Amino acid sequence: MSFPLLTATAALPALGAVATAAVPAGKRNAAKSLALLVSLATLGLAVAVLVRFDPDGGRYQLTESHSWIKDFGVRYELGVDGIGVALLALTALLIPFIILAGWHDADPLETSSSRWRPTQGFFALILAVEAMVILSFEATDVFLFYIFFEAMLIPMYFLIGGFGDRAHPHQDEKTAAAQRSYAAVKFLLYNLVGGLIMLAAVIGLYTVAGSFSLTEIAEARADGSLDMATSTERWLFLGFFFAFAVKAPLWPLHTWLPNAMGESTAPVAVLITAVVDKVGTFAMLRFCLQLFPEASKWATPAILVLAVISIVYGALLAVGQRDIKRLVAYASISHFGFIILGIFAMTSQGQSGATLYMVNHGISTAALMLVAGFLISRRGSRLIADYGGVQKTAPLLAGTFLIGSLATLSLPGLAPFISEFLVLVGTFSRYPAIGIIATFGIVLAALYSLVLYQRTMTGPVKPELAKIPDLRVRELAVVVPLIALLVFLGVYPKPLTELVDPAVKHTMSDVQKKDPRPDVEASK
Amino acid sequence: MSASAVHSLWTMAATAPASNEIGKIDAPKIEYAQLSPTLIVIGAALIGILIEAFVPRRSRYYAQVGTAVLALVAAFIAVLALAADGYGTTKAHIAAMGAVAVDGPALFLQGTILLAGLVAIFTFAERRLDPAAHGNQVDSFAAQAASVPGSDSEKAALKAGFTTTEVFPLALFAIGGMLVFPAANDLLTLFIALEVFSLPLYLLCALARRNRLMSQEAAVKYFLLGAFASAFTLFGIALLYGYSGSVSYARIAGVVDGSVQDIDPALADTMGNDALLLIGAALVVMGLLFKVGAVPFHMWTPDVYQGAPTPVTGFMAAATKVAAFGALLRLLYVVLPGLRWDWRPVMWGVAIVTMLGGAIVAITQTDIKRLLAYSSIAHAGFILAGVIAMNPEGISSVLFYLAAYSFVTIGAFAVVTLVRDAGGEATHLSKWAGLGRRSPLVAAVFAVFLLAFAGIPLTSGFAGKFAVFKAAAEGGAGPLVVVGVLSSAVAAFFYIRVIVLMFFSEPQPGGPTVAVPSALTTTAIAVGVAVTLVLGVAPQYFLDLAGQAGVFAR
Amino acid sequence: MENLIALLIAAPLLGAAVLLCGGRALDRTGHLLGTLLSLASFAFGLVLFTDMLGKDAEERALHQHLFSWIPVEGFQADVAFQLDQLSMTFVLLISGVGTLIHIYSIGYMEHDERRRRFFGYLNLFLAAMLLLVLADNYLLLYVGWEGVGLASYLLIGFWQHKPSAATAAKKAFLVNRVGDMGLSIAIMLMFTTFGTFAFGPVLEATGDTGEGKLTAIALMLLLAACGKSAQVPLQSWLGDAMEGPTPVSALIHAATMVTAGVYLIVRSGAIFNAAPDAQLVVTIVGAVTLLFGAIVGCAKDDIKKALAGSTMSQIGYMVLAAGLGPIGYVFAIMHLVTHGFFKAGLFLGAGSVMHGMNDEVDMRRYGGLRKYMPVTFVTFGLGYLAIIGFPGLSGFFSKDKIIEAAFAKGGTEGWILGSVALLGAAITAFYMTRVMLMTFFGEERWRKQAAIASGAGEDYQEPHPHESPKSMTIPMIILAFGSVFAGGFFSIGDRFLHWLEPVTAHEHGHPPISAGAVTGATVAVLVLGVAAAWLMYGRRPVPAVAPRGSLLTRAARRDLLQDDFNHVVLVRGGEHLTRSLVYLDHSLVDGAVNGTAASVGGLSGRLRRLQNGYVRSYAVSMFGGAALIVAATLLMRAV
Amino acid sequence: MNPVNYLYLAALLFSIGATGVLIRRNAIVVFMCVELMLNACNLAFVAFSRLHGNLDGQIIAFFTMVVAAAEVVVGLAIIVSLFRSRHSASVDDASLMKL
Repeated sequence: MSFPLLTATAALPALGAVATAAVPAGKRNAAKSLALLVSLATLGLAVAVLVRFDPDGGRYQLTESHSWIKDFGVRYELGVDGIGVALLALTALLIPFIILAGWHDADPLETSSSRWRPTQGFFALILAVEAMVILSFEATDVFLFYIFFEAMLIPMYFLIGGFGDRAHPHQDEKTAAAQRSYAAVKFLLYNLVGGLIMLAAVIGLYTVAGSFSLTEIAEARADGSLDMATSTERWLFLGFFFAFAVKAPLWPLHTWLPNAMGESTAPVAVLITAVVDKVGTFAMLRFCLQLFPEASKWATPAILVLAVISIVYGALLAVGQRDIKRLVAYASISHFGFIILGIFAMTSQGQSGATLYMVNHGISTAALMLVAGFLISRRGSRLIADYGGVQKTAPLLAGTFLIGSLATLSLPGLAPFISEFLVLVGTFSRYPAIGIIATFGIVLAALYSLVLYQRTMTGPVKPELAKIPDLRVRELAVVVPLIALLVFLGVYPKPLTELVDPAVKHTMSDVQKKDPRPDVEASK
Repeated sequence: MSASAVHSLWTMAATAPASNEIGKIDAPKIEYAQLSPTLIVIGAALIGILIEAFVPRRSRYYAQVGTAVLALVAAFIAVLALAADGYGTTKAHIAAMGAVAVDGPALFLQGTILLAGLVAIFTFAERRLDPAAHGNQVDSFAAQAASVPGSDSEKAALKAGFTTTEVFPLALFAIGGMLVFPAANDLLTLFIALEVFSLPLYLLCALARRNRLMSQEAAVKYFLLGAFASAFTLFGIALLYGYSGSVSYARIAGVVDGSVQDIDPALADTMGNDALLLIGAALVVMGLLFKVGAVPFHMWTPDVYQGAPTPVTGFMAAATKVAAFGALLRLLYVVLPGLRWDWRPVMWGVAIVTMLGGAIVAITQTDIKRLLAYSSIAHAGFILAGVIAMNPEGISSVLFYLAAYSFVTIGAFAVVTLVRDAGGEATHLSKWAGLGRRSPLVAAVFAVFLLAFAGIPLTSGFAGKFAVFKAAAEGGAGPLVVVGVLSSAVAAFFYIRVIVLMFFSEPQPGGPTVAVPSALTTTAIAVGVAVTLVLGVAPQYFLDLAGQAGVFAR
Repeated sequence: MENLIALLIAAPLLGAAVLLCGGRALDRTGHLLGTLLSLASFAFGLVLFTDMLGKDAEERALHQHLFSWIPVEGFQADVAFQLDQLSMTFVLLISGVGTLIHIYSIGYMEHDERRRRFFGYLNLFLAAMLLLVLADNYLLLYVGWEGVGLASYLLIGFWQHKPSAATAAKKAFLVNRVGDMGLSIAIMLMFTTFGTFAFGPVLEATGDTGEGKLTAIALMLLLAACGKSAQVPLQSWLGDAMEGPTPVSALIHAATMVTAGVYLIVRSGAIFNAAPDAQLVVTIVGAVTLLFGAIVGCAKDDIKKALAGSTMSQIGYMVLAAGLGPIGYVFAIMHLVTHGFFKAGLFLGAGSVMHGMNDEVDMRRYGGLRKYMPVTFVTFGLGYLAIIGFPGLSGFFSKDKIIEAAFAKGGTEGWILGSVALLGAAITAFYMTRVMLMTFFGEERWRKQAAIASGAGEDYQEPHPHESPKSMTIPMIILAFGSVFAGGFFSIGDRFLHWLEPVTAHEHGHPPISAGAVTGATVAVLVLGVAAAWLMYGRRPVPAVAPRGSLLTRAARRDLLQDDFNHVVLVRGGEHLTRSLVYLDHSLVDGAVNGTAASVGGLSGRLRRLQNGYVRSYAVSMFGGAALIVAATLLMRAV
Repeated sequence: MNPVNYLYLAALLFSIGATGVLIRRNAIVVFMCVELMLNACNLAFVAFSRLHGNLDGQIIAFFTMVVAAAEVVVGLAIIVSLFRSRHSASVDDASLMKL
């Protein structure tokens, strides 16, 4: 048997989490370095997965299969397709940056001694989340997926509730703590409710299909040996979709995200939106479409409408925010609308675009949010109104922030443009009206991004900001690679599209949809 | 009078033998080896009483603990031996002339009860937590139960260093009753076992060292309500007896599904009266639902859980539930399967209100013990969903759930005993604020238990919940599963609330301290954590076990 | 030879990358590097141009495929370039004028500590603009399109510490985004209609589809053009864009970027030709804008804003010409090129004036500057003559052709369009003369201003007008040459027409009145305009403070109230919308969830009260439960 | 006499006992009501025993009596200790724990 590479990608951070947690309390820096090393090693393994994966090979590769809980029909089945590989790589890529960016986020506070922030815990939790997210990208067993889909909530919950900061210097610690724990509980309950409803659907699926294996069920569905009643399929689909729509999040199930992202530290916010939430959209693509193709098609109109509402609504709310992090959160809601739109447009372009979007959004939000975090850490405030003229005192910070903003508004030349355009084209070719409404999103994206930049970075320098330092070396080490990647994938996305394209073809054949043909060809 | 009527152990002697050989009495045939677990425990309990009588006060504690532990271990080994011998599967049969079943579910549950009992005995024996009184190490139990709280006699007892070492034989009696309860194969055995394990529990509830008024109140409430419920059960038994002319499970089942051949006119007459059967069955089931704490028979639970000494609460919550569900399973699957179309809808209703009621009321609780009580009510609802499944998976999933649940429960209550302030255990939730900061390990352990209660994946709670829900769904109870997950969501809220409190709230000045326990409680907690994680991550072996054990001997 | 095409873009792109990432080390030499790379690009352009001249007209187009950009099932986008005569024209204009303005900026930005970054942005702009005109498909064009938008954003807001500059930059980007939306919808329509968006296949396949689709595509392209080229209704950003440094105004907001819309329309000629309704809309937009810009230009006292109005108006001419179809394409581009020269010259001149006047932009505080800055005066003057269409100078040739072509449209439309174009010419003459007179002639109001200001306690430093350094005047002189001779050079022997015809096609229009009459009329209105301006601003002194003016004047000062409309409807409306949505999100969407949670909590509180502590009530509950169970069991049997 | 009448009597006694549990405050009386219910069961057992002509029911009645006796022992111990602490045997006074 060959080396279980996929297991290793998850086992390494999991072990790393345990090891990091076990570092003695006095040796904070050792814990940090250990966590960073582990995350880098995981990235190395992810690269190995990338290398070993053959885009033109079988659908699921590097598969591993072991019996696990026979009584539940659960197997430990791993395997990745192009989409899984892409997201696996994204996760492994972002975690080192998240760790590096959060280097001091869990240091003991000198000013208010009553706050307790266990450093080891912070980094161990991040690694634990990484392990679980990676496993949920790799699982080809529905139950296995569900387990990690749910279990990752717990470390996330502690990360959100345990490590945030005050919203602004005038907020007292008690209010801040109350808001933090409100956000953490809201995050957990929203996702738990979604997950539990999915649990009912998972059980229902088993009673209908007698198996949890994605490949088995999908095959049985394809060759007709597994026949689901229409209403059963729809109910099960809704159960699954609800959980993913909460996680993604889709309007109107989105309200946990601004709280969670607002109250947590910037690296954790990135972890939420760039990594954890991707599991939701990924799962829509992998599970909803593959397991319930007919129901997916049945639900498509409603989902598209919700997605478009998300796009416009998220963007409009982003414009109205006064808190930098909440603004980014609402922007993310808008972006998730695009991803879901692309998935359910049921065209090759849409789905490729959606997958690319997941990756690109991860990188671009990470860039923007982490820089925002660096900014916030300098002033101790998340309120936009507390800033102004930063470009004068910290030009590098302002410049990288601008690039992050530009990526958020999908400027051509940066990676997000490609995915956004593919989603739009893919949607437009089947649903022109929805495509056009979604296009308004690009104007609104420019509005909130540039307004944010203008209010924080330009204009006269606020006195409190007159002496803030520019980006430090550690911070540059976080931001510069991300930006380089944004540019590279914007100019040369071919490696990614080649990875994703075959997987998308499979999905398209699962749902038995063909791309609409151009008018010119159609008329001939 | 029917010559070939199936007679039970109890009535054999009184029935004239068919051969009319007056004066010759057949000695009852008892398979002592197969009943050895129960006999060992009961025997040890009797020895415990002798110890109280004859062993000097100084050494009683050690003698009692030693006896109890030895007995439980021996009984457990006996269970293992029986299981290894195939009594759980191929050799499963009805022993003791039809009174007791020796089969998979019985052995599985007996094993679980014995282990849970053993762990509970550890917490009973803990003497490190309370500060020493007059130089004597003390446990959770009143120095002298007969002394009036606050009176001079109480002070004198304290000063003299009295301890109520009777708790160990009492617990052993209770365990002995519990061992019989799920194995009982006729209604009279069922009733006797019920009383044998209930009566010691009533007493144990009254024995708390701190908050004695509450403890006594709990005992009174538990006793009165328990006796009330017993009366109903007994009346139900009477009606079933009236219906079928027998208290034997097999006989009643045969009469219910019409497979009995020898029908005399009286039996034909009562068999025609369905009301006897239905009311009788409903009342017997009600008695068992009272023991498991299902809504609307749950109201004793919070008060008793709160008032009883915490180790007793843990023991009760775990072992009683295991025993009672075992009995319920056997009753419904062996005696009343022919009636399933009658009782299933009713049980649906009970399961739904139990799940929702327990979860919803728990939200606003402010005392950790009451909170866990309501939590146990909600869990009773989840288990009921598995009971209702009426398929082999239903049995095995319930067995698994019970095993998983009992260890989490004992562990959780053991943690509760650790958090103390001047007045004893600090059970008010507000005092738990910031516990995660003060003693991260204890808080983390408790969080693990809470997550298991909440059914988060990778804990035993999830595996158990998944098993029962899956069985229920396969048994056609899909809507029950949906209600189940919804109430899980509600339940998650209050478990999370405690976690928030422990980890994200500021510790209050003058808050409780966390006592450092001896190896006994530590073992209890460690076993709880280990079982929680093992059954969460690699439950297959235990599911296999439960699956193999999931067949009733008839 | 085609491999050189990528180098055209690569040179300035490299410059941008090096200058922006290079850090402080390049502060002292960065501007030279930027200029050199711009010059290199121009040189590559010249090489390609001479090579092109050596070929037959039909074989001049070059093509370079660099790499496959977005290969997705059913969707192919390549990074590939196409260099034909139309692109070549733009390449030379962009890199040529661009290089001049780089040189100019060396002097103009000398004292700015962020000069390196300025040159980085300029290089970035050149790269993007070249990409725009060299792309061989609409998607890549879109990249350049947004790229120039970005450069424009960065440069308008270059002085970010000024809130007005930052606001103007944001506004420019946003308004452009609306246009970009049009472009992306157009591309999506092309994709669904033709299955591709490369120029070649799309433009060849226009015959295969219905007019409706083509009209839709064309209108969306027009929307894009309106955004980028500041045409009504998306013109509002251009005036504010003057917040940027003056070389930026010259290069981006006069000579090159703002003409991208015209390029887009001419490039997509085949689509517009097949969609006459859309063409009509194009001409209307052009005509309206040329009047709009001209009127606004008359009222502005800020020299740059007056010139901005003029730019709008002149691009209106080009759009009008482009909307006329094959009879107008060539002239649109020709006017574009000549306009590039004289407008860039005018802006540089304005910059030179400001440079000598402490960055004062209010023309009412100028006056009589001709003797202090003679070179500026002469070059500005030549530009002025060119733009008003003084016979023999560049503007005369190009504008005259457009007016002619407008008449040649035929029918009522032709008459209306032609008359509007003539009227525009008159107004152009008026406002440009006004600028000229207020700046270089008349009394030296800046001297008086010092007295007024000191009286009012204002902090006003009396300027010491002086001529600008060589690095600034030389580009102005070169551009002045262009302003004077380009038109004639292009027109004599229809050189420009023959050059572009293979790409854009050309039809000779036949105006209802003779060409000579049109020319005569043009000259006549020119004289009228100049005379009117002289009567108002030359003969009598210009008040140092603007008089209240007529209703029209006041409206024109405020961009014909278009900004007020935007403010009230879009900005305020948008604010209300977002504010109410924020409220709704909190109270309704979130409230529903919190409400559910609260109601469960309330239920819990009420159910909790059942647990009243009395044994007897617990017994009642049990008794009731038992009764219920019995009843239900019996009922089940009964049912 | 028709043995069924004894059953009616048993049911009546059971109901009286149950009602007593529900309405009486004194713990001792409540407990006596429970005893009444147990005895009602006994009556039913004996009646059924007679009806079916087997002795099982009568034997069970003996067991029930023993159980009742055991209950009395335990119950009285608890109730007496409560009474001594509170000087009241009212079950309504024992309501420290609620909600």
